[in-house]
Amino acid sequence: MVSQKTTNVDIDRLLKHHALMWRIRAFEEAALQAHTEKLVLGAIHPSIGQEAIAAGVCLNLRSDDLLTSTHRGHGHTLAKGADPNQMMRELLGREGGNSHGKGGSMHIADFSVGMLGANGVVGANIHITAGAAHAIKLLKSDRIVCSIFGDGAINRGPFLEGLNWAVVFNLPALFVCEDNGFASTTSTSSVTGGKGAAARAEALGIPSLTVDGNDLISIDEAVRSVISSIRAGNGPRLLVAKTYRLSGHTASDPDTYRLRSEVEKAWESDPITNLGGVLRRAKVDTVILDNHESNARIEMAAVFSDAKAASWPPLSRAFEDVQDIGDPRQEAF
Amino acid sequence: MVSQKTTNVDIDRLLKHHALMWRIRAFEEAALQAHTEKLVLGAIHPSIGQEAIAAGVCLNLRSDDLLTSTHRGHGHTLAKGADPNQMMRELLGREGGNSHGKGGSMHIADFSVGMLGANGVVGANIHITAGAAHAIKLLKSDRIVCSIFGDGAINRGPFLEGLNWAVVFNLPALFVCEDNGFASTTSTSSVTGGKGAAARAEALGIPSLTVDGNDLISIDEAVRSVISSIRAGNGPRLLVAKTYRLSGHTASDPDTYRLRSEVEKAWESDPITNLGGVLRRAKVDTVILDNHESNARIEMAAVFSDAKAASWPPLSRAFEDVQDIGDPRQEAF
Amino acid sequence: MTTMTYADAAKQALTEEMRRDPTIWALGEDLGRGGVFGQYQGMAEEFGPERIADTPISEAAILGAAVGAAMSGTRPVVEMRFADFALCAIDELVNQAAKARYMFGGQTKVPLVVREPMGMWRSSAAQHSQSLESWYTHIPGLVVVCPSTPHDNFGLLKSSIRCDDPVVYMEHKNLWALEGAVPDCDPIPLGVARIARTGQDLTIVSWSSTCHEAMLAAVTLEEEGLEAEVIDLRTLWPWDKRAVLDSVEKTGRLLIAHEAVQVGGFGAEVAATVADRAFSSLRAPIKRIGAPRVPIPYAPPLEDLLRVTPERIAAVARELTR
Amino acid sequence: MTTMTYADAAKQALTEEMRRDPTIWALGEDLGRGGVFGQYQGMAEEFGPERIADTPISEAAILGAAVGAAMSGTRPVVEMRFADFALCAIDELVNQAAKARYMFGGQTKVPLVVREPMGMWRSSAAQHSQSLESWYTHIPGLVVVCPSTPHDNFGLLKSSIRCDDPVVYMEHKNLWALEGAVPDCDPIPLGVARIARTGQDLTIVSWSSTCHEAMLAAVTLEEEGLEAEVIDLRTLWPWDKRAVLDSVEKTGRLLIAHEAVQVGGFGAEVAATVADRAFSSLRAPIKRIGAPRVPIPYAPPLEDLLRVTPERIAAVARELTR
Ligand SMILES: Cc1ncc(C[n+]2csc(CCOP(=O)(O)OP(=O)(O)O)c2C)c(N)n1
Ligand SMILES: Cc1ncc(C[n+]2csc(CCOP(=O)(O)OP(=O)(O)O)c2C)c(N)n1
Ligand SMILES: [Mg+2]
Ligand SMILES: [Mg+2]
Repeated sequence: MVSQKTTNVDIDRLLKHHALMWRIRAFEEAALQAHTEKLVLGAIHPSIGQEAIAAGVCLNLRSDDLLTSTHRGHGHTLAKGADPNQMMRELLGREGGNSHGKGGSMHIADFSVGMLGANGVVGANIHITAGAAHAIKLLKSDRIVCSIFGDGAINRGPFLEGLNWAVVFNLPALFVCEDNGFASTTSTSSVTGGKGAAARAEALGIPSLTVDGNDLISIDEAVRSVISSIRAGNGPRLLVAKTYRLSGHTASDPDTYRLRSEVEKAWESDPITNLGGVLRRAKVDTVILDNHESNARIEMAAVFSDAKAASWPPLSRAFEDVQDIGDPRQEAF
Repeated sequence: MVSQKTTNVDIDRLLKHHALMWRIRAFEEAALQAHTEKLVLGAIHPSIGQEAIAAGVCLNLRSDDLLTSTHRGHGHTLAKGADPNQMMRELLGREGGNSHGKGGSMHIADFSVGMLGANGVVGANIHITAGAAHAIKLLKSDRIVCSIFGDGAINRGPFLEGLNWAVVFNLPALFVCEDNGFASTTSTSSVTGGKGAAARAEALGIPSLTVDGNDLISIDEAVRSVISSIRAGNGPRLLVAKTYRLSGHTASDPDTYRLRSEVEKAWESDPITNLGGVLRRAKVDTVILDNHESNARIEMAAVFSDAKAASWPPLSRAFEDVQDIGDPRQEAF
Repeated sequence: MTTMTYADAAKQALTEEMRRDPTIWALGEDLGRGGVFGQYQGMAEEFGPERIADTPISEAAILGAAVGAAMSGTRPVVEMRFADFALCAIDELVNQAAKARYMFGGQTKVPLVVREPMGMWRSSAAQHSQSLESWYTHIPGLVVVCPSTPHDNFGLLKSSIRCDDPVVYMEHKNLWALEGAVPDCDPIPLGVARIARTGQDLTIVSWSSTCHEAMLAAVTLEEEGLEAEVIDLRTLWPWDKRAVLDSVEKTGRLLIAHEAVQVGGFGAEVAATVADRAFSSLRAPIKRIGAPRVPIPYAPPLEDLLRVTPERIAAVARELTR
Repeated sequence: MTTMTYADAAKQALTEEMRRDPTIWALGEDLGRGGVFGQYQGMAEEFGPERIADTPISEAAILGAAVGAAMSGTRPVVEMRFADFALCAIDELVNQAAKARYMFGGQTKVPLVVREPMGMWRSSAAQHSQSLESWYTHIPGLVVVCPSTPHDNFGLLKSSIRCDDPVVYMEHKNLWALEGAVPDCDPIPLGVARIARTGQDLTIVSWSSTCHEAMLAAVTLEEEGLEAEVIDLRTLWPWDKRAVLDSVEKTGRLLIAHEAVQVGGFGAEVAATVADRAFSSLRAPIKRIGAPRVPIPYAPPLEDLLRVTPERIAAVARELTR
């Protein structure tokens, strides 16, 4: 399924994507390492194998566009422009994390780059997206809001209610379904009626497009065209990106529900390798490509060291930012 | 939109439907009267204009088939075989009501005829239907479960979650959407994305059929064929019945959101008149048809008198049937 | 100073706030035609359908969208129609609205008001009659308001709209038509109780509709020579502990009356707080009066059996002071 | 008598019940592969995918379907994975399951068990750590169970499955691996507390995981010469008032400890009940220890700050008996 379309593509653009994908990969590997070292004690959901979606979607968003994500949100957040130092500190629960270590991996967020948060509740970000897009419309801004969620999320009510909402109010929302075939240990095809996300969105009046989520070039093109339609005021769109989760569901998932051979086979369509191949065939110097990998690893190793060395948040943080009225610093009981 | 298909139809069958529709109409009128007389103080949602759906669906159900309904459930309940005396007593909150006056109109139910309850929460009956059908399948029975809901309900999560559930588990469920164009004072087309219930169900993998809900003959035929498919184990089906609510949303609805001319026009497609016309054209003696009306009115007048004369439930009822463990008769506080 | 109904007082407050701040908007089912209780009557005409937004029957999306909209520069006022329907949107309210500011370490705030008309309303039965205010007091991040008079509904709704936190705003359905004076006043601060009546002999704490029953009971008790102090909490989180503790220190006797189910009701929190912090002032057991742990029945006589009436309140007050 | 973990004890109970009664079935996400905490490990192999049913991620449908299935001749055991996700299914639990029997005047019953793994579990943060048991105690129709030991998890789950009412069954995630003796025993009756330890000087009431902290506190206190009576409520509705009142009548002092947010927690109900019915026995203020009204933070040191520890319990106990 490797895209052969190298004509008309902007090599610099692809290189940017390639570098970003490596940064995501290296970030996830560092996060897994942190879990192994018991520096992260909660759940980590790595996005290894799905980096083309994060890159292809987020590099097409403006920095003032908004984004919401799921439990598997590191890649999206990084791609939207968040600082990996802050992110890794957040994962390790340290001061200097985006949320002072109060949210952690499942709630990774960086509002300064328009990333309104990962979410621990499958599907919950869909409504938040609809609402953010609603606000944007009320405020007559030309920003758009993107929501990324998994193929498991399309069986929850918000998929219907939130997408319907976006149609009814003709909102500037881009919905992206990362269809990796699984919801935790369950094959989504076994729990999903009909033809899946695209068909459901169409029935709700949302035009949708299905692309190979491991082919950065296809995603990049699809997202670009879809976003320009959304920004032009044509209402919401859905993009379904077919992919495969190369790692376990969480860092501690023994992953016994998939055949090893299936996973190994899937590695052959690793989106980073795919894009690397395209670039190589386009005669990009291999050193540049290799540097993306090594630079990313160097960067994320430093990020990891920084986070390890960072201090815990001061205990007073526990009582901050709950609410103004009825603030627990005045009355916690 | 009056059906002209009188060939091949069983006149006796149509007469049964005609009589039932009149009984529903007369019941609703009595209920409205009860509301006017302040004998019913809570909300009443009359189904005047939608009787063909209740009759066409429920007369095709076996008495051991199950049914769930909405806030607008009197007609469905009566059509499923409930005793109008008990129903009217329930509406008036009297002893001898189906639920001893504890549920009232919005929770009308008669489990003895397989009517598992109206529901005060729009869409909530969809999940209950899926579950009842699931139980039936587990128990290897050949019964089916039917769920009737409005066009407003298709914008709530249960429409997606419950229908998907029925597909995934291949359940014997018949979903019926009474598409009367309104949800309370709101035109449903203004709050519904896409092409509505049928398209959404299809996208979930449920074949659906749209019929003129004011044409008893069409409904009757459609339901019959659909039910035989469901009973044969072919999984869930959706029927969309286009209709119009001739009365207000509730008994106290001033109905200012619809043009009088629109409502008057709609009376011309009154489903009872429609069927009456068919029967007249089929040379059925007009006296028989008129008797349906007058008998229904006589019956429901008696039903109303009976309910008026009935006593209140004994106060002890308030504390009954809450739960076994932690029963408020032992500990209410 | 004008006399208006509880419903109109809220409409007046919302209207004034919407005129003041163009980022405020209201959303819910049937708002365009005034809302089911007429609380929005005429507002769509003034503010247009964008700011008085008619929504699909999608409670979860209504509340969830409000969260996203509140995080993105607007101040939504959400109409849930009946508090009972908010149960279709609890993830959105409790897991999202209440926690977002904290989980994101203060990167955002969620300034929204959720209007949840509560309580018994003749023959509305089990799914349209609940009083679940105590649930929300248990959720960090939420402010909980239960006004009992037109004046309070005006002033507290204003404060709630101006508040940067998610506020669960529970109007009692039985009070819509209640008339009362609404002075041209500033917003009423959240978290401050109203001493509805002063007295030396016992303290009656209440909120929402039940305050009126407590006041009636106090009149009866006065005729019998008992002076009850009646405190209307108005806000349940934060609640005015100082007002209650001061009163109990004076009277030595506490009775809490509310419409909600007594078990797990907010009366328990008031009682437990006083049993801790004003223990030495107590001269009698703390009494609570709430509904038995029974769903609300439909038939009027059964429904009435569950009500907290002035008679029940007065009877327990007598018992307490005997 | 066998030693097993809290998780296995529940599995054993469910397995035995499913062998006994073919109408019992379990449903939830990922159950076929044993469930997220392994509580169903191997059960799909014995009972097949129809009775250990893998569902879509549709909490509302899971619970709502269970209501329909419970009304139609089966006894569903619903797995919610984390108590927090049950917030996606509150209408189904509170408006439907809890009220159906009553609204329909006893025409039906809703025999279902909702398993809601609760509580803090290292760095799970605000949406995966909540303890909302007090909510359910407030809802007529629901039974609420919070087992703290493998033995209780075995015996109480059996009783819950046999119960004809909807039962909210809250296992604590931190206890899954706890080992303990499970005698070959009959189901343990719902509503009966366990006196975990007898003592004369004060009463500590607790449930779920916090019981273990209370027991540790009691050991410390004993070394200091203070004899605490520790009561594990086990069931919160109905709760064993008699056991608590008897104990307080003996000790004159009450401390309630629970992991949930203290404001609006079930500790308030216990305190309020005692402040009413055992007032004259009380020799000191009633104390509660729960979490501050703060969402659960992710960072371990912040998370720990919110915990109810043996030290906190012992400190308050000392204060109480001073
Ligand atoms: C409402 C809800 N139910 C269940 C879960 C537990 N859970 C976390 S991730 C997950 C699977 C999600 O699958 P999908 O949406 O396909 O995303 P993926 O993990 O494949 O990226 C589940 C069931 C949850 N977080 N929220
Ligand atoms: C969850 C929920 N939201 C709102 C309501 C209030 N309500 C009662 S009936 C109704 C309109 C329902 O419209 P539809 O489903 O089309 O049924 P119809 O009344 O037309 O028969 C609404 C909004 C409710 N009962 N439940
Ligand atoms: Mg997936
Ligand atoms: Mg309708």
